[in-house]
Amino acid sequence: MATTSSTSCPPVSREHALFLLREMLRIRRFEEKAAEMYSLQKIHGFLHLYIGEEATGVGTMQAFTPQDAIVATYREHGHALARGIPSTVLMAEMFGKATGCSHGHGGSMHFFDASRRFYGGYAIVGGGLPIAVGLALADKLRNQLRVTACYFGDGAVAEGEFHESLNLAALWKLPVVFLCENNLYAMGTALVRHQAQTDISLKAGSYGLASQAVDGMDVLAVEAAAKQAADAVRSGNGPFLLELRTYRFRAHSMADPDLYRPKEEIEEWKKRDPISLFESRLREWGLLTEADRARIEKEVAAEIDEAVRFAEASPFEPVEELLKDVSGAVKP
Amino acid sequence: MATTSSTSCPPVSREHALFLLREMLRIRRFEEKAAEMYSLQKIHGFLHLYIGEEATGVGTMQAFTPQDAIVATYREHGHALARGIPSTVLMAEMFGKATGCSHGHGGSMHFFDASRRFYGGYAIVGGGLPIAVGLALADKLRNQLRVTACYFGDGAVAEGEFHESLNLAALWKLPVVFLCENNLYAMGTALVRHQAQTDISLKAGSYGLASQAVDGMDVLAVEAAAKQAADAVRSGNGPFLLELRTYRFRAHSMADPDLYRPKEEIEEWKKRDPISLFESRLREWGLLTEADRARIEKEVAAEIDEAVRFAEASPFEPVEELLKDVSGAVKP
Amino acid sequence: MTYREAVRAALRQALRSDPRVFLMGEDVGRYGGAFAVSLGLLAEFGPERIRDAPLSESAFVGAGIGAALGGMRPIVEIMTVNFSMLAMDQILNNAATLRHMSGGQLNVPLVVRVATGGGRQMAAQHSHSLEGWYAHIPGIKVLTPATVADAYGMLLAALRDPDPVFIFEHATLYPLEGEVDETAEPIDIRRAAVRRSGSDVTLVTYGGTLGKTMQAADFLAKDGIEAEVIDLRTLRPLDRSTILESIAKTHRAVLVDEAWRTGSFAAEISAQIMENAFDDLDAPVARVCSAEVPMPYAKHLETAALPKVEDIVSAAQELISRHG
Amino acid sequence: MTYREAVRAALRQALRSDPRVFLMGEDVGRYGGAFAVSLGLLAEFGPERIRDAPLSESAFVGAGIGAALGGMRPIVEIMTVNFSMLAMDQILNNAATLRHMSGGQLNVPLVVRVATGGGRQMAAQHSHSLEGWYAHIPGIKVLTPATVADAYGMLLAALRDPDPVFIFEHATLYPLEGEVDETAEPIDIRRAAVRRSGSDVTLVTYGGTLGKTMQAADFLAKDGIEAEVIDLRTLRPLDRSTILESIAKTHRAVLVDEAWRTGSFAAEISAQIMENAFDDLDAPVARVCSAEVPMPYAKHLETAALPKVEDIVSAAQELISRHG
Ligand SMILES: Cc1ncc(C[n+]2csc(CCOP(=O)(O)OP(=O)(O)O)c2C)c(N)n1
Ligand SMILES: Cc1ncc(C[n+]2csc(CCOP(=O)(O)OP(=O)(O)O)c2C)c(N)n1
Ligand SMILES: [Mg+2]
Ligand SMILES: [Mg+2]
Repeated sequence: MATTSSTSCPPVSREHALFLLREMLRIRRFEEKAAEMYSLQKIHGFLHLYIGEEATGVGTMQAFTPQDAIVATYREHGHALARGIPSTVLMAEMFGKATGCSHGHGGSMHFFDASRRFYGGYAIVGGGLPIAVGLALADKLRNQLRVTACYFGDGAVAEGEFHESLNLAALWKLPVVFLCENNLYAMGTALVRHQAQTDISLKAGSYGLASQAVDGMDVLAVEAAAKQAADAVRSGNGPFLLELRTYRFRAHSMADPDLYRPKEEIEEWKKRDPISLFESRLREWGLLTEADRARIEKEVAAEIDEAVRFAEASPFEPVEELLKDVSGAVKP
Repeated sequence: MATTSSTSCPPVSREHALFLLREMLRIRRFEEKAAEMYSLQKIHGFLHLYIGEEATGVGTMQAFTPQDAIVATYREHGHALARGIPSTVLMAEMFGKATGCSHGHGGSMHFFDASRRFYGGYAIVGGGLPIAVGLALADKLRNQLRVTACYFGDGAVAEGEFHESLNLAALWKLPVVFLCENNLYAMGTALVRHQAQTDISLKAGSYGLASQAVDGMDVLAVEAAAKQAADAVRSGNGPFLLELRTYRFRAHSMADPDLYRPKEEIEEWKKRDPISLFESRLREWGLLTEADRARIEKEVAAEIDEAVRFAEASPFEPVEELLKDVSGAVKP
Repeated sequence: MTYREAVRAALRQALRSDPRVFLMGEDVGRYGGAFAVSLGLLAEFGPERIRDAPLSESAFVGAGIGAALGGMRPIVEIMTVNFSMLAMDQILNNAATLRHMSGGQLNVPLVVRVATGGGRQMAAQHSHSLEGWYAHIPGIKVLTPATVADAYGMLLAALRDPDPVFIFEHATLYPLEGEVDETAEPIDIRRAAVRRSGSDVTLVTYGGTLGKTMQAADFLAKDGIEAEVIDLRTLRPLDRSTILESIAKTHRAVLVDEAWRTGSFAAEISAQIMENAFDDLDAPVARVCSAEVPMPYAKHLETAALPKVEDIVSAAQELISRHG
Repeated sequence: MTYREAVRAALRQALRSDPRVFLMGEDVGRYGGAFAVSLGLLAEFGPERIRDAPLSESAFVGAGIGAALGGMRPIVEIMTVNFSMLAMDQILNNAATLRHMSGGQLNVPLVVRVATGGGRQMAAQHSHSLEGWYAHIPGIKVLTPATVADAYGMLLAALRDPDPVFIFEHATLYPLEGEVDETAEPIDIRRAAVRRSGSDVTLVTYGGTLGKTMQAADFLAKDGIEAEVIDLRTLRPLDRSTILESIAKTHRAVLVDEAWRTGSFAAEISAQIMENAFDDLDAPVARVCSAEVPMPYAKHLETAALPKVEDIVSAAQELISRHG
């Protein structure tokens, strides 16, 4: 499993380091606020938080350009933020407002932003993989040199669509980067209880695919591995399976009493909190001062407050438009 | 890939050798007759012949006892015969008669015989695998020491149900022997065009399963490999994946013009006809005389003629009974 | 007890009384069930009989079919009806056909529990009502318990059936409070229930919309309109006679179904009334169904998409006024 | 040309005129299509655009959705409607919902061709008619071309639609002979077609049963009963007005649908007639559908299970005699 060995000379520029830290903090604070808004009943339905997994979303997203496509799951807040979708329209979406990134039709599980090639937001586990294969097929058929990033969890690996999609993408040498965020649980079911073979990266062998596993708590290791994977895919060698070994600090969703895993396990993992881990690295390397930290925290807080203000102030879609987006008109 | 090295001293008794030869011949002649009956329009619908693959069905079936369960596909005539279902009721089934093994409801693709634990006859590719997993689960839950043999083709390996079923069986250590009859084609699609990784036995690794590939044209090698696989499963180590490398000499079905493969390829494979291959071996070993051969041929011909006579003479199910087998009565 | 507790009590009762029974599905064990239905059962019955399955709907529903063929009495849980699409091949092509394809040699005593319906802002991949699709399939039975007593009784009745039985539990019903008589006679799942009798109009519904329909009936009563409310309980086989008897009396019917209107099961009921009670009708049978839109997340939109009490009331009033 | 050749001609026309169009499915290339529909296209357009897919219905239908999102115009072939159950998740949960879930940002211009229906002794896993299920789904369109001209024209019309369009080709129609005017105006898929006009009874059908229905109409004519025959052509969206106009004239209707009776699309049509033409009706609307049994293999049983010309004739006669 790839990690960055802590060296004395920093492997990253101060500017980029602070950018990565800020991105992770934006996600952390956004999710904390979302949880708060859920308890205030501003947000309803299912809410799946990304807290603990920030390094995987932020690190991998550095490997993709605006021309690339992103396919994610219902646990996609972090990916949407890292992709550059404003936190305002994401919060508004969860508030069910017309200004939301999906006009309030999708909620927490179904974020979309066509302008940023963020193709959702899929809440049927495994359901996004064939979509990603198709997006990549479209690019291949038009010789467009861009890739599709496909995020999914360890639980999705058990679904038939995982198998069919990896075979199809490999068989047709399609430019897909498969990104498995292995947080060791599918809802309440531990990896060992849903996979006969728990090494997910190893499953690439069934499709003759290149793969790698990386420490998902180490944002620099994730970024490096994702860039290697994306480069391999861009070079036309077909898809790549990258397994990101991480952990969710919160329950599966706000509805989850979290009875299925020992508190000690959670505490152990929290010692490897991707944000504090990165911060201490940066301090070691002298790239982060208390002032930086305070400033970033302050700016992020302001952004999140603005997101809530925007969401609150936004209008609902008129109920008359209920049927507006079911079918389109035939263009002549 | 396992094969039997031709040795001077025979690795098999004369009696068993002649039994295996007879079983393969029964299938060959049954299928030839079925093709004839199809052209005479006694048999309708889809008809998928097993000609060329006799060694895989006959060889593997030697590893299973009457207590074991069998799950097969729409190309199941050979398995049904090797399992001991009389050729009479099989031919009658294809004639659509009430005396057929499925009372004329199933036809060529849906042979059933509950008394012999022959659970069908599945015509949705991959659809039989979960059923086999469930039969094995029932045995495991009742600590019954028997196995389920699950036959499927190379094409089924691309289906999600293959992946889900192998993971489930491996995860729960269920007594299933997965038997992949790899005849290099899924209908008109060659293995290389439907599998990114064409070594099917290798895919067992994704599930931590034991597996082996065997020369499916060598009935003794198949028998030996199947017995090893079944023994491993009986010992409680969970499922086993056995890949049988074979070839179909006829088109996919009677409806197939067979345009997708070179005639030379077919001719090459016919040189490895499992029956003539085995016959010449037996002659080498002095286990087969011309008289034996003639006698067996004669007996088999008589059996097949009787099957047709029986099918012809049998009645149709009364049309009044159309709805009889849709639902059963609640037992008090 | 609640609807949730009633299902759990029935599960416990079945698991205790029949060693062939086991529960299998995603997160039914350690998690306790996505809707906490099976909470505590793992501790009592262990992981072999309260079996957490991987995310493999097709395989574990198919395994349920196979285990039923093998002599067990599996209860499979599918977390949400939308996910059951992944198992539709096993359901339509295997579970429903095996008895017939085998010439009656095999039968599949499988019970599948599926959470269904909208109203919780779960949006377009978690909120639909596809019971009507299932009711189209010969060879299976489709139960839609709408009360706490039925949640208990129909599950036990389903386990006595020799063929596949699908039980749709509307997710909004789980917290519903009600009475269960665990000593009562087994329910006859072939009979619909008249939940309220009346002489002016027949309201036919099932599952999650029974509550709204009863409220509508109360509201109509204030208007002096006495509505009879029929809870179908079972969509397949359908108890047509109870519907026809009521219409012979009221001469009017409103069908309430949370499914999308076009191709809803309500259409089938309307057609059967047309075919069997045409001359009894004083007015055309009306339907109150969901708007034809994938379920929106926003509360006001979801509410607008689902059948409302007012819709039922005005449909009934309309029938009575138009054809007085 | 034949129905098969008409579909092929439309495919060729689409592939030639629009570089975004490609055909994907099992054995569409080297094999030439399970029903020989795409025979010869591989040679003309090559393996990138005539794309043989592995046995992975869910993945290649989903890939069609993704490719459509990516700006292509995929035509996906599913060999037989029973196999489409394996792709039902992608169809119901993704193809039909993406436009709405995304707030109208996305649309899925995907065409899926599916062979459907019985009558060829293919038994219980290859013979059903599930078009009615598809017609229940908001967000998609469901076409059922019944003539050679429609087999050609409706496929081209489908490719102009911005949303998913499912085309059901009844497998018994492929050898059907008929005329195609390749220069004709594009078909308006929103309109049903009156295939025969008459004043005594309306026969409503679609797809594979149009032939039987026309025969029944000829037979009735010998009896002096003039039947009007409506070919729905498109189940979703449904052209209700054409049906209602006819019933305003004939006051009677028989609906012919090869699906299992309970929950058939015919039920929806009956319900809509009930709701919109109740006062026009001189007799209850009748349905002629398939028996509720997984399709048997034996010819005599399959014939008994499917709608027959005599059934249509006697249903019509019955309506006219009973309520003269
Ligand atoms: C097909 C399907 N089955 C079940 C569910 C219910 N469900 C939602 S998330 C989830 C667990 C998924 O785990 P994983 O893929 O590891 O993603 P994670 O939630 O851990 O990020 C389950 C079972 C679903 N949404 N879709
Ligand atoms: C789910 C499904 N898709 C497609 C088909 C059509 N079909 C029938 S057999 C077949 C090829 C199967 O190949 P393989 O599994 O290798 O078995 P073989 O016929 O070679 O024995 C196909 C595509 C089907 N029956 N089921
Ligand atoms: Mg996980
Ligand atoms: Mg094959």
